[in-house]
Amino acid sequence: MPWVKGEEFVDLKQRFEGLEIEEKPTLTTLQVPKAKLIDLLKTLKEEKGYKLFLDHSVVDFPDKRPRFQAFYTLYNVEEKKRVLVKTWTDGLLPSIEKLWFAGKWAERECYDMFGIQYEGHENLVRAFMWETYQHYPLRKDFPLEGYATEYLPSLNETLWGENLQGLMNYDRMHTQVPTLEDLEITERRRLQKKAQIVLNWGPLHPGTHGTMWFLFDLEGERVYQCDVILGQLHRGVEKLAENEMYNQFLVYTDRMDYLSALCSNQAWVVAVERLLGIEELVPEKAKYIRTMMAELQRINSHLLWLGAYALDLGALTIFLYAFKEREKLMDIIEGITGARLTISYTRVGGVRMDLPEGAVEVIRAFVKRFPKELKEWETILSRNRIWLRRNVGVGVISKEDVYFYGLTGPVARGSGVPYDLRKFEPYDAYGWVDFDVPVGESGDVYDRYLVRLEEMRQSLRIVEQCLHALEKMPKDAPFFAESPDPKKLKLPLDGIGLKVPEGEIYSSGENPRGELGFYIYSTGGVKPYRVKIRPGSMYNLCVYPKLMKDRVVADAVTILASLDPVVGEIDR
Amino acid sequence: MIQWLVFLLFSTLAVVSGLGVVLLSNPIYVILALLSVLVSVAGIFFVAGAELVGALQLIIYAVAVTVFYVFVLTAVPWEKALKKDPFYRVEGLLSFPLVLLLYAEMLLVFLIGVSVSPKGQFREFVRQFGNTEVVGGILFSKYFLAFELVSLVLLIGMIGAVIIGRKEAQTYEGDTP
Amino acid sequence: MVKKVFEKPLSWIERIFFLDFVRGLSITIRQAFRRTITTHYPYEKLTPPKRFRGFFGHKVVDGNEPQPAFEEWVERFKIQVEPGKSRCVVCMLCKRACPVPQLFEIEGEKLPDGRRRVSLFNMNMMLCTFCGFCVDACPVDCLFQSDIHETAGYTRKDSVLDLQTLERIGRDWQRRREEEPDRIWIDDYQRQRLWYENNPHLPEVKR
Amino acid sequence: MGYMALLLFFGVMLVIALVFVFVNSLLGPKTSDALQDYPYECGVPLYDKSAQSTFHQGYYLLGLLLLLFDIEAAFLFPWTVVYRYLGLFGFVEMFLFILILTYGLLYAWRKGALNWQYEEESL
Amino acid sequence: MEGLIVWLIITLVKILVILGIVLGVGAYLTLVERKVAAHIQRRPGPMVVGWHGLLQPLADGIKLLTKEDLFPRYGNRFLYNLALVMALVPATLVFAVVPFGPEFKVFGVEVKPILTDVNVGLLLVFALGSMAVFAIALAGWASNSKYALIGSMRKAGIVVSYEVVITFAVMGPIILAGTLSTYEIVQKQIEQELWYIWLQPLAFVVYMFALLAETGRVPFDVQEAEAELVTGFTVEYGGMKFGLFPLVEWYIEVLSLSAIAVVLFLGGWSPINIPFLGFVDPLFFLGPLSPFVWFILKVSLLFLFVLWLHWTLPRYRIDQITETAWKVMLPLTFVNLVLTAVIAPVLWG
Repeated sequence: MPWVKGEEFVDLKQRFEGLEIEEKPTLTTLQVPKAKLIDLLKTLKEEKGYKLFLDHSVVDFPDKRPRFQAFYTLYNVEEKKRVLVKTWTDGLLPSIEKLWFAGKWAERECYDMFGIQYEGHENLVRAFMWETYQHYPLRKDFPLEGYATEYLPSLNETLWGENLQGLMNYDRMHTQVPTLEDLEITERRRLQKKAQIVLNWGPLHPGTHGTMWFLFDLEGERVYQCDVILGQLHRGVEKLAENEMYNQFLVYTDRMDYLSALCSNQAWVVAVERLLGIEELVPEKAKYIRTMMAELQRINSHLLWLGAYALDLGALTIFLYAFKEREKLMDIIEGITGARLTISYTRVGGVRMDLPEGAVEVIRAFVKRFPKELKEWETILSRNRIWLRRNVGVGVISKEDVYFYGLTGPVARGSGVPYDLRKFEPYDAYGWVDFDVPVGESGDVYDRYLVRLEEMRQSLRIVEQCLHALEKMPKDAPFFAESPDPKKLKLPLDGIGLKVPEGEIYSSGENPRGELGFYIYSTGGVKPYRVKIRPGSMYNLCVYPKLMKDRVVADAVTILASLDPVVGEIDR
Repeated sequence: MIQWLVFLLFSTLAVVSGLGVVLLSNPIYVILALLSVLVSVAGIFFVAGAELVGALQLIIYAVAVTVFYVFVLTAVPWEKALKKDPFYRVEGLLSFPLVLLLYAEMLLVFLIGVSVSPKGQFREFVRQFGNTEVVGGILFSKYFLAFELVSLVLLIGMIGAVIIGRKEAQTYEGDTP
Repeated sequence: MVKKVFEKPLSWIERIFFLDFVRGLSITIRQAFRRTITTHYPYEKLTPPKRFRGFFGHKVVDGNEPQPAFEEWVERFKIQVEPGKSRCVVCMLCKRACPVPQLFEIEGEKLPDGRRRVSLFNMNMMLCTFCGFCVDACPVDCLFQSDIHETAGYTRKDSVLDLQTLERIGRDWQRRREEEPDRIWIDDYQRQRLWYENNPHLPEVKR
Repeated sequence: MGYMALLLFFGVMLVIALVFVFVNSLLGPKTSDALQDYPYECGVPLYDKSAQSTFHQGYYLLGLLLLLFDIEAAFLFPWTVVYRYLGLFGFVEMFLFILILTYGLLYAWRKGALNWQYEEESL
Repeated sequence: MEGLIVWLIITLVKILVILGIVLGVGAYLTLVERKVAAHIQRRPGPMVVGWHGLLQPLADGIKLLTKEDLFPRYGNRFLYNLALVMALVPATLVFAVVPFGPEFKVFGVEVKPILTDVNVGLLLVFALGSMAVFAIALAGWASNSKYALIGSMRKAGIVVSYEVVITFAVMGPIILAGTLSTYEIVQKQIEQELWYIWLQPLAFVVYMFALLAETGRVPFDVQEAEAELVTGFTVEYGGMKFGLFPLVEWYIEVLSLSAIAVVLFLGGWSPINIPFLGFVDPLFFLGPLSPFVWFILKVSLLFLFVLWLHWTLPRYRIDQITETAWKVMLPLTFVNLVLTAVIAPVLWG
């Protein structure tokens, strides 16, 4: 298990009064009083080697005093160990932005969603909502259907559905929407003009890969300062998770990182299985199928990245070539799971359906053909002088930056940090297959490009091994876990009444865009009490303003595309 | 006859747009008027048969000089300019005597030139060889020293431009808040 | 385990003779003379695979029900079985399994002989996520997802499937695709253009 | 006479261009929407209402260099035409001319005048 | 007086022909471009309007003509419209000095298939060609959009840089020909039985780069880089106004500059040239039409080459473009000039 053993911290007990070490099968926590928090985190970072910041958030207990339980997840890349630091507060916390920049964004999110104030945070503005928004949506006392202050304009009209009162009941849905004035206030709050022109780059812009809103303060074409306004696609997935059953939440993981839905599904399902303690029960076939599908999805996602990246740099044709291969993958995924984008294929305990007839042959055909195509694109791009000049030396991220900004996934690997959860913490069949972790050297955009291309090759290797294993299995091997004691633990395919014991877990999967982590706090029952999602894209994006400083506008697309964020995952 | 009409057209255009250069307040219109002047003058050159000078007028003045002005345009304080605030008024007044001096010099050169220059000598050459060839022939034989000196002048101009431009750019960088 | 990625810098010969451009250009020109691979959408349509999760339908009673589950559930809920009508037993399991239960509106009615029958089964497709949980939950293999994917309509009302529509989709499905084997795709002909793009001699496609 | 044709062509093209300018307002529909003439800036409120403000570009020196090199070219064009008759003398003349100006180019290069917009060291 | 009328008629006919090329062929080149792009990307391209989309430009034209006339708020309407005029007129005027073929006789009148064969033709080409920069600068400024402003300023920077390069690049062929008239340059190449590309490969490469840069084709399409600037300086233009800018930039200018390239380097209307052996004309059976066909063939091949590049390469960044111009291209043209000056006397004997 990747969690650190409790005895390693015994020496800290003398230095920090009130430190409680708790070791559970699912995670290891250190609990300190608020006053000692910063000291402890600093010690962990500088002495114990827990340099990589993963996540920070808050769990709300409206009946308890102090009300909020905050947690910080840290990772030790050298020793491959993880620890969770906890503290209790009543609405005021010290800021960790000096220790980890990524903490700044996490704190902004907590301020936005829970109303926690942070001492020493130099720019405590809302993360997702607009500045004039009054409420704190993730608090438990925020009603699920919202406050009935304003209606969505599109739902106001009753013209087309008036006869269907029961189904078209929009009275239950109240959503406040920002007006133009609200947006203007937000805009001016986020960025104080220091140079000549402030350019709104996004949200409706072809180069931003979704609805992201960047503000560039331009001095000529040079970006003097840059800020991001998130939340254009905010849907409150974490709030929804608290009100859905464990299996039902699977549907929302599709819609977070919609380009790699299968990987997100897998990460969520593995997290719930670990919380239930049934990871070993899942049949081998299901694990192989999940791994194979996730890797196909990873290729799919990287293909879209490659196409969009080349498109951003002006090579339009590569986009179509990449989409040609992507279409084949879509065909495969559609034939196996029944959907192309929002897949919902995995289930707690296995997969929804066995592989259909002919799937293995088709995937084999794809695997055979794909390296040739990849080679062709590389011939067009990798050694093209224009491509090199646009990429080499642009957007350099150092190793220290990786830890400071909490970067994961190909972005971290491009800078030479071999952080890959498939190796460090193998889930499903990743422990049984053989593959390499590609890392870059200088950490510029070009290295990230090469890392992703190599990752596609490695994914193909994994797919091949999975296919080999699957072919050897008997046709009627089970693809869904048998519950050992159906009275105690129900494991139906549709997940109705999947009861989860009390407990908490932080479990993560390696998404194409970085680590997708789920912190699940369960108080027992069919629904989680709190789910915190660690979106890889969001923490990868938080390095963007730093990279954009003093670059020209033309580099904005290069750097952004190399970080490869997906707004669905950032905003959740 | 037609040439006369065309000359009239171009000269009227030149004079009118010249007035525009002086009278218009929006800098961008001024530049357009200047462009119009330069193109009309080039037209007059073409009418007069001085093709090379006309073409060079187009290339150097109508394109290079005006493009440079377009660049300068981006540094104009637009709030002032559009409000028609009279800025650089003192400088304008100061430049007036200099302009008079320039005109006097041009008149002098013209008068002396007319008396000194060979009359009608080149017309036959021009008809026979063409404009460019005659200019080239004279420039590179009789006035070759002047030609080489021009390169030095250009060099000095380039160095001066770089020095002044860079200096300004640096102070500008410092000025930005 | 850890693999360093790198590319050699461009050599001078490559730089002077534009070999990098020439290689790229040769690839694109070769592609230009190959066959096109697109499907001309409104004129040609792909048939979705059998597992495709499209609009919903109700399978009707035709003698192929999953036994003995169907008998058990019919007895449990005392359902009036009519051949040619929906197999629904009004168990509400689909509504329970749904992440957005508001989209279902299900009512049963009591017949004079004491047995029951489904009288109202509305699904509001505007709220649907097409996840298929309800299909997994259905104990009698009644609710299913068909291959209908062109679902746009002009009014919100168009997106509500009522019982008649569901049954119609179900009958249509049972007539067309019920017997199909569970293969990855069936209409392999249209997809051949994409899958066997360079091969003039297409391999035999298993049907 | 050749230039008269050019003038004629200019007049014809001017008319056609004017037609293109006004054809849309004649043939197109006229709708009224509050935000339809809003300048494009990704669909959010404009931070600066006017984009016609000062725009810093460090490359106006290139404009000056264009001017200088155009003057140089103006001298070289007559030379290229008569080079045939000038012989070695003409070659030496031109060579010196270009040499001196190449020095100017190198000077501008070294001083960073050829760089675009920003100098790395000033950042 | 009669001579004047004959001249007028001939000139008007020539103008009509050029107009046909500019507007008709220019419009149809959009279809060519779309088809080429589509097939490179394994698509069929426009297929619906007419046989294989042959009527597509017409449909596009009608659509553009009947769009609503929009004008951006806070903009300057006069300059906004003037930019359009200034874009279209100089770009088409370049065709006035393009020789389409050798002299021929119709009804006893000698006709040169060139609108004006003037002594300084080439200078006019560059003067008029670079006038486009004003149009683009005005378009960017007048539409009051920041994207448009950035795009237009980029274009101004490019034109400024490549104007110098293109002027120096064409000096080599001029030395060899000893004239600035486009018609005579072709005739000189036919007389010397040598395309100048064989002596001026360096100048040709530089010229092609400058062509791509001045017309804003990939890899130099930074002024409308859709991923960065949406469509750059045309972002606020709609309807036919929007249609004209790409027409001028991507089609008319590419055509005129390719025609000049053919004149300077590829021997104009002469058939295939094998260096030091002479001309070989596989199209001899066309008789007097053959030169025209050759000219059109060469121009269209160059145009197709530009398209091919466009749909293969990524794009440079703006600073790299200008720096390449000043630091690589310009010294190369100097070298080429000196080399040509050395070689040219050998050619003349």
